[in-house]
Amino acid sequence: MFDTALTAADFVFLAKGAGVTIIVTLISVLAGTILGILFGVFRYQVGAIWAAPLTFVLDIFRSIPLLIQLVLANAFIGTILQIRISGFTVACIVLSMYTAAFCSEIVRGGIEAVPATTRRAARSLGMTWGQDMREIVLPLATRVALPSWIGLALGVMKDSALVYVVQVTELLKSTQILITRLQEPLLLLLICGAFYFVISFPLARFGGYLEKRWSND
Amino acid sequence: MIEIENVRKSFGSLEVLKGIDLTVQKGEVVTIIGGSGSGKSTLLTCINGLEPIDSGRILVDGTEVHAKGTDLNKLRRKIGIVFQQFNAFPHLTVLENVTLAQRKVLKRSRAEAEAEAVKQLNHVGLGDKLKVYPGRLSGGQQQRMAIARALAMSPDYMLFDEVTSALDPQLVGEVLDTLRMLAGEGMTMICVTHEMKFAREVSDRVAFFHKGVMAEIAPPEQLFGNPKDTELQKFLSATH
Amino acid sequence: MIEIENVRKSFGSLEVLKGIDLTVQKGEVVTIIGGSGSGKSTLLTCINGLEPIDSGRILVDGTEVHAKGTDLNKLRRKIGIVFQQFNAFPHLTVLENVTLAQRKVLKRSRAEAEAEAVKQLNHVGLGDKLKVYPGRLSGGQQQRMAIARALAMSPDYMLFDEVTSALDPQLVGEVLDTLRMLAGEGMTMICVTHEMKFAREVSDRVAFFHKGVMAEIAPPEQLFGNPKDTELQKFLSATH
Amino acid sequence: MFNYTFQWKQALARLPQMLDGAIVTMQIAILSMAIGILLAVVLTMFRLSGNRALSAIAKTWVEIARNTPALFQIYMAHFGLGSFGIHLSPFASILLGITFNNAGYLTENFRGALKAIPDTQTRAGRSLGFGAAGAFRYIVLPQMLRISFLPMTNQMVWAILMTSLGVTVGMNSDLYGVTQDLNALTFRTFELFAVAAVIFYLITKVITLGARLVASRLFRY
Amino acid sequence: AMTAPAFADKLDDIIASGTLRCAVVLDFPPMGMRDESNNPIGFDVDYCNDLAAALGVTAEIVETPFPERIPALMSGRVDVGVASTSDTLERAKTVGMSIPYYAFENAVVANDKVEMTTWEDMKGKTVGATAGTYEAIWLEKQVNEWGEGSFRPYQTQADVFLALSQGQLDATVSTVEVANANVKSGNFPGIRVVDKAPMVPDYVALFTMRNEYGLINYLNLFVNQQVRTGRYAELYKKWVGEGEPANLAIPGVYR
Ligand SMILES: Nc1ncnc2c1ncn2[C@@H]1O[C@H](COP(=O)(O)OP(=O)(O)OP(=O)(O)O)[C@@H](O)[C@H]1O
Ligand SMILES: Nc1ncnc2c1ncn2[C@@H]1O[C@H](COP(=O)(O)OP(=O)(O)OP(=O)(O)O)[C@@H](O)[C@H]1O
Ligand SMILES: [Mg+2]
Ligand SMILES: [Mg+2]
Repeated sequence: MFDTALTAADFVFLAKGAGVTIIVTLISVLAGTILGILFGVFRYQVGAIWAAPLTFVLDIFRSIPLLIQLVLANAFIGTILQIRISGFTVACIVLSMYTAAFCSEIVRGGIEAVPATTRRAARSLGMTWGQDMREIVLPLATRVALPSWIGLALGVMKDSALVYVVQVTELLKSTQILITRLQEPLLLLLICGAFYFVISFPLARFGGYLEKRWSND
Repeated sequence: MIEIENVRKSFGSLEVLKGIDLTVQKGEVVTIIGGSGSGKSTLLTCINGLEPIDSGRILVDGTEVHAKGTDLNKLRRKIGIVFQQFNAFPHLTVLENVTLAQRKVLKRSRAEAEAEAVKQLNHVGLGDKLKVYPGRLSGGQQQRMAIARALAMSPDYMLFDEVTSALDPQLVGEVLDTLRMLAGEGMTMICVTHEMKFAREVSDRVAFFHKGVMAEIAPPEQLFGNPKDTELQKFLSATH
Repeated sequence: MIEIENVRKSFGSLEVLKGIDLTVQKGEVVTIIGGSGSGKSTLLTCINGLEPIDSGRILVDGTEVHAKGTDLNKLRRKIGIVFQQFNAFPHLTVLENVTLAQRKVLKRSRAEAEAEAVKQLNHVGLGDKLKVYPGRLSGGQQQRMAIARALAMSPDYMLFDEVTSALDPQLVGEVLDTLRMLAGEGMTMICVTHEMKFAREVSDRVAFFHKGVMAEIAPPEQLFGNPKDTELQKFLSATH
Repeated sequence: MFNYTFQWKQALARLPQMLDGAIVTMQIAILSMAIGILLAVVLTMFRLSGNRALSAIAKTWVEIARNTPALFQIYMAHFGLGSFGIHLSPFASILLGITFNNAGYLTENFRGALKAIPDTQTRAGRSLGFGAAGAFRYIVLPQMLRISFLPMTNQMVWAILMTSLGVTVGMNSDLYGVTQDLNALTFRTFELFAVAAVIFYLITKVITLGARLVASRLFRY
Repeated sequence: AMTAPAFADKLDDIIASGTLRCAVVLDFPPMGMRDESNNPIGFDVDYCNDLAAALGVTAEIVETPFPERIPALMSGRVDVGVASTSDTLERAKTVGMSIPYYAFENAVVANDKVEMTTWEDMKGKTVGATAGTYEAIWLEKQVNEWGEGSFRPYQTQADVFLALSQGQLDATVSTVEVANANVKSGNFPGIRVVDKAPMVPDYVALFTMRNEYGLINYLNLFVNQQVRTGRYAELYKKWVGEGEPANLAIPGVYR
């Protein structure tokens, strides 16, 4: 169907881009999730009023376009603070904060879904706050939060397509580079879209499955 | 010995406990009765330090619960408490529910904890449900599991907060039987309950709460047979 | 007149109606009793064509419900039905609940529809709840609203499917009173119910369903006083 | 403190142009939501129709919209369709891309909302003589929209944020496009984009608060 | 990581770090592009390599789309821009420009299906160019003056030609070199060069931070040396073709 000039080397090039997409996603989701859990627990623990400054800051990450966040962070770190770091690092920092902002909402929702009475019971048995968090809240909140978290992780993977603005050559950028050279936009775009789809679709389905399974008991 | 001395407690502007005095001796069974919102549950959660108090003091075996330096987690091991809502940990099997705190709080080995758990679960008649998740249990079974879970911590005192109110009528009996058994074994207990027959039967003393005040306290024959407080008279006649 | 002739109906491999024959005359009140799963609800939903049937036929005023050319939407206007679950439309006020179908289905003007709605709502005793959303009503009020909603379509027949089973005991009476009133006014009705006293009181005939078969049908005195079918005898002794 | 001189005046002098851009951004978001909701309702009906082909269309749409980057979808709307000789202006391309995305996500939301509406509601409607369409239109749809109102608000915020991707298809009249243009002229990257960020933030806040207000007036039950 | 204090001389930094990071636009043939194995090549790439060699360091090519060139510099992602950057006075307020190292003439390129013989036929058409470039700024101003037709900036030169080839654009203005290279390559069927654009030649400069006088001085001398040694002509021949490279000196004025 397609008469193409695409070579094996080009596929390697695309695969590298895909690799960058995956690495950026993994780093950001990992860091963002850890931060998100800390922020989420903190916000839950200190209450809405004391958490307001943090809530406000996190809300900013959810309220302005990622593209602008990247440009601004890049300009701020490089131009104003004059710190020499790679675009890859900037991309990971911004995406991590972005992930953390959404993740803290998910975490807070998950914790709130654990009935206060269950936690009381745990404390009554002499468990410390930390033990209660680890043994009771964590497993129960995870059930509520995991499906949303999977959705978030996939969202971050898709949004990582924007890190091209800080000179990171991820999958979509690699595709554009090949389009520049080969001028086969349709074929290349389809390959690129298919890649995202192949990663995202099964995981999204898995999330849906978990949601269904856990909402039944 | 639990000593409650002039305890006051408010939620915001609502004064829920208005100076409660009560001493429970080792081996004694005290039941608390009273209308909804009279402060019964609040008192229990103050005793094991889940709620702070505004003034007065509570001593458990001489330790002041709300004093600054008190290790509440340690204190709570002494005091088992079972609530109205079934507070099973839904992600753990019955056996795990009962071993968790033993292992994490008392640092018992798994084997030790399981042996104790099996013993207590047999005690409350759940010896055949070890590997089951609480979701599969009836309300009465869940409550008995909660009792076993508290007993496995080898507490010196047990507090029961209307453990049968959320149960279907046919399941109430099995839980009350468990409480009777404990009382018979000499456990020191404070039971909040609406089951007058049960209160009459097991209690050494019965306390009547009304609007944050302990309006009357007496042995059951006297309290039920010859109530002095007018509110108590109303309460008793309404519940019959 | 509703004529049900040898109706059979299966869900998958489960035969739920095994050849039902029943004729309901204008003005007649027929109640259906029987165990859970005996096919009572299914029969009602077949009568107004919500469910297809496998064989036999159902005629309403001579029109065959499941025939190809039948305009079911038109037919259903003749047949009011009220279900066990409260089917109030939660996004509409009580008044809007009762006017919606009048306006959109019968193409009545708003004024006309509202006049009819107010009349019917007064009839069932909800004249003061016009602007309220159903979420604010008790179950009994919701059921009476559903009855008014069906009546506002000026149906010739009313089908009631255990309209009191999901109600708290103290609310059952108000709904049954409404049904009694309707029966007294000469409405043709088929009522599925578990309320034996009610069935005995209002019915012209009572039918007993058992496992998809109409095991017995007779006037209430006879059916309750002198049941012939052994299953019916068992059923009646269990419900007393 | 910083070895950098801020020149906020330069950025603020361009504020009127940026606000014009913000209006275009709002237009795109609002249009893409309005059309997206209509399409999502249609796709939802496709799913419910029981017709294999129709529900396959709906499913494919939803899965592609949800499982590929929005940037990709917008790029496809312009250059992908361009390969077939279908030429959309930048405005149309970004609108199509975001609408496609909105419709996909909203359809999924609607599906969840429908699950929450008991099937007995439809039955009750049908029993009153409504046809299938009438029952859906008057009874199910309003309840569905109410349940999905919060997710719809979120999607609206997404739509606003997604307009920033228009630059990849030659859009230069929206807020991000205008900002980028100004940046090419003056190179005051930080100042300009900071101002744009503030505008974006305010827009999204106005939308969320407005939605809450609307919801409290619209849904009194 | 933080390698150097912020106010050390950049020239020293580069020499100390052993790498020269150049911002290069890689969808701008023949100045910057990629070979079959997707490695960067082109006039600007060689120019950067030459500069690195002169400095005694290794070159690192950082691909930057046109709109991201200056942000890349400002954020410290690159040391020098070798990116066909027009030396406008507006930009010089923010970055420091060397003397010109190349000069472009611009050409009007049109889709074959569009009737067009002179540059003025662009009036009323849908035209586009690469966002943030000299010719884009000129063309947008032109369209605004005409008051009809529309202007679309795309993020990359490739997107512009893709749009032109697909017929989404009627015409574009790009440097003669790029126009010829793209028409010749056959990658973009259905386009042709129509006319020269009546712009002042587009002098392009190397650029770095505004306050890096040491480095700017070095760059100026380097450009001068490239011309002097004939390397400029050599590179022109290698990448652009036969003929004379543009004169970088402007008669009648010092710089
Ligand atoms: N955490 C809380 N915050 C605010 N008010 C509370 C809280 N817990 C209890 N209250 C209020 O304190 C009062 C006493 O509550 P408490 O639960 O002790 O009553 P009770 O005697 O146990 O009643 P019941 O028989 O209904 O369980 C009630 O009015 C209740 O609303
Ligand atoms: N839509 C359906 N799909 C499959 N099976 C069904 C369906 N509706 C009803 N059934 C089955 O048909 C049988 C008869 O159901 P029906 O609701 O008519 O009983 P019923 O006499 O009304 O019982 P109840 O008193 O519990 O309401 C039951 O076994 C039920 O599970
Ligand atoms: Mg209580
Ligand atoms: Mg039924």
